[in-house]
Amino acid sequence: MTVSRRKFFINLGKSAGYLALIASLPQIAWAKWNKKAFAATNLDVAIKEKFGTLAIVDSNEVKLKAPAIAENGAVVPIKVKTDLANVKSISLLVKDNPYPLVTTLHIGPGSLADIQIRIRMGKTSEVIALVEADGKLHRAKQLVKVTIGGCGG
Amino acid sequence: MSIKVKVKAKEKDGIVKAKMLIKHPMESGLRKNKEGILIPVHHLKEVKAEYQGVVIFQAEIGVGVAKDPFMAFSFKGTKGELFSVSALDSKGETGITETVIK
Amino acid sequence: MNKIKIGLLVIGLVGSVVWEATPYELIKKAEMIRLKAAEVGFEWSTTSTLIAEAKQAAKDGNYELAEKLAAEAIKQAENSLKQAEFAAVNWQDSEPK
Amino acid sequence: MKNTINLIALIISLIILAACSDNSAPVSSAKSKFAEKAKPVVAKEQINYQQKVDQDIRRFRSFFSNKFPNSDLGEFKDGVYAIDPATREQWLEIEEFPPYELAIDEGIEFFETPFTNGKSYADCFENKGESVRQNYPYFDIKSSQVITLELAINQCRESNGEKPLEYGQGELVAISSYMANSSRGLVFDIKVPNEMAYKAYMNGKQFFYSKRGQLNFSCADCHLKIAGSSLRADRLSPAIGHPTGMPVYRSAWGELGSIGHRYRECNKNIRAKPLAYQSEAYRNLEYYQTLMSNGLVVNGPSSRK
Repeated sequence: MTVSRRKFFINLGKSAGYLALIASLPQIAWAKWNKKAFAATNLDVAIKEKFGTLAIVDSNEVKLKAPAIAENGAVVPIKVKTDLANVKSISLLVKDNPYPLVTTLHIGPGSLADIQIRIRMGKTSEVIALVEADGKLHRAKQLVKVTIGGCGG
Repeated sequence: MSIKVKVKAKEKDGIVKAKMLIKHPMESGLRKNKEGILIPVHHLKEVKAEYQGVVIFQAEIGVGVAKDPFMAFSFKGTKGELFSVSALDSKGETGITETVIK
Repeated sequence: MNKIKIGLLVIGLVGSVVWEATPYELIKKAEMIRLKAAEVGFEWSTTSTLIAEAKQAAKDGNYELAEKLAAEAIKQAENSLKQAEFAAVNWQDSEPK
Repeated sequence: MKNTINLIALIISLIILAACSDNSAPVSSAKSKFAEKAKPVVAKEQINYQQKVDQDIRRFRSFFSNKFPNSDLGEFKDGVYAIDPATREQWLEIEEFPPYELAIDEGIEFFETPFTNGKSYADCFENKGESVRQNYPYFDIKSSQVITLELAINQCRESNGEKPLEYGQGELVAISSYMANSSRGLVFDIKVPNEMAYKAYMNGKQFFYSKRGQLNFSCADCHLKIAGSSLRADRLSPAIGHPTGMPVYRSAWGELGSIGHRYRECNKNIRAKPLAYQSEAYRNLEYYQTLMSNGLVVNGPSSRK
């Protein structure tokens, strides 16, 4: 890739971004970031704060892909995918993190329940994916080992 | 200073795979600096993607997301059309990028 | 009586001088060897910390600890120098043949 | 002390000079001639230093090919991920949209911002600084020293009346990351043009094989001898291909760093006092290591754990 091509795209991105900023600023409505759920230090409390009394069911249809051993707890790549219908959101929780709720990804119209995100893990823990669909939380779990080191790479 | 958002969006068989990389320190508030003083919490709170005037993806983000957050999702879309991603952090700073679907 | 007093004073003075001089001399020696190792690029990261700790202990009047730390620093600095000398002669031993 | 060590090193270099040649007959004849009439013979017989180094490169490569028979030689540019399928998958996922892309963008902006005198980085480099990473570090005959890319960037600044940037991390590394990225896929072909260059090479080689620090480890101990095995929670990366992915975004750092930054960290790990950025020893080590990676392609910047 040449400089000029790259520069072109950057400039395009900049000007387009600027226009979009002007066009869309007034209508940006940020969802209410759920402070209580994110501040919870216990897994069950976090889920309760976020989803109230929604029933949780373990589901084989939720495909959670996480490394068995994380190379570095600072960056753990996670994938969640499901063919369940009417998915409203996908949440990720790390049971033994200081704050278990990592993220809730709202799946809007036209989007597929197929996401990727890089998360942080303080130590070895269960990673839990909760897919909200049809008034239920469909759950998948996986243990991810986190080791600490500094001599590799 | 606005938050830097970088987006790649590629269409295949009517499905657009959107990948987002956002420059952010994602300070958890639990980390200490060299002097042993806690670095104040400063993290991304929300990321929102819009296509044809509709919010098609919205992420609520806590301190458990890695530094320089990366996210990807897929949606039904068309090559050549515009797609925007905006970000908001805990200090109220924002950033937005508009990308052409390839 | 006076003679005894003076004698005790002298002993006390000499004693305190000896006590004071020892850690500082050791620290000086450690510093010297450390610099030699640094010159050939083989200084250990732990030596200067030990020296700084020895200095602090001496400053606090904890001469015993200061001496111990300085002696450890000397040992380390000497070992790092030996390591440099060894490497200069034997470095290619681990090259694949 | 220093002189003694230098002298010893020189003697060893001479011994190796003699021992490195595969062709035993000319060596012994050269030796006997050397004994009879030292100076004129050495002057007449133009020593081909590049050939000597090329022999080292072949030996170095075959060591790793034998140690890791399942990895293609060309894959060693991927560091530890060339030999570790389990972590390679995670790495490839991160490389899909790596965090250092943000730094490359910054690097382009820094690179293209003109100096106060109106000139810019492009004016200092061949081909305007594009696709040149594979030529660094090189041995500069005029100043008789190894010039790394980072050093060249700062020399460029200083010759244009600008203050040098800090080595290790930050703006300078963003610039060199951009420059590396523009050279991706191009093959490293570092040269050893003369005797002084060979001395620098030997000095770097000696550093690589010398045990240091309180833990008494050499670069070779971890990244050659026991490369691939686990030390605590890490698999040790093979030394071949170390420089190709530089600068490196380490998850542990959360940002990009130069090879010098990594050297300093490695030295700290073995409890050796790290040397100064761009010290002669580190530059020579980079020269040696890059020569050992000749034939591999540039794939920097890269991400590592």
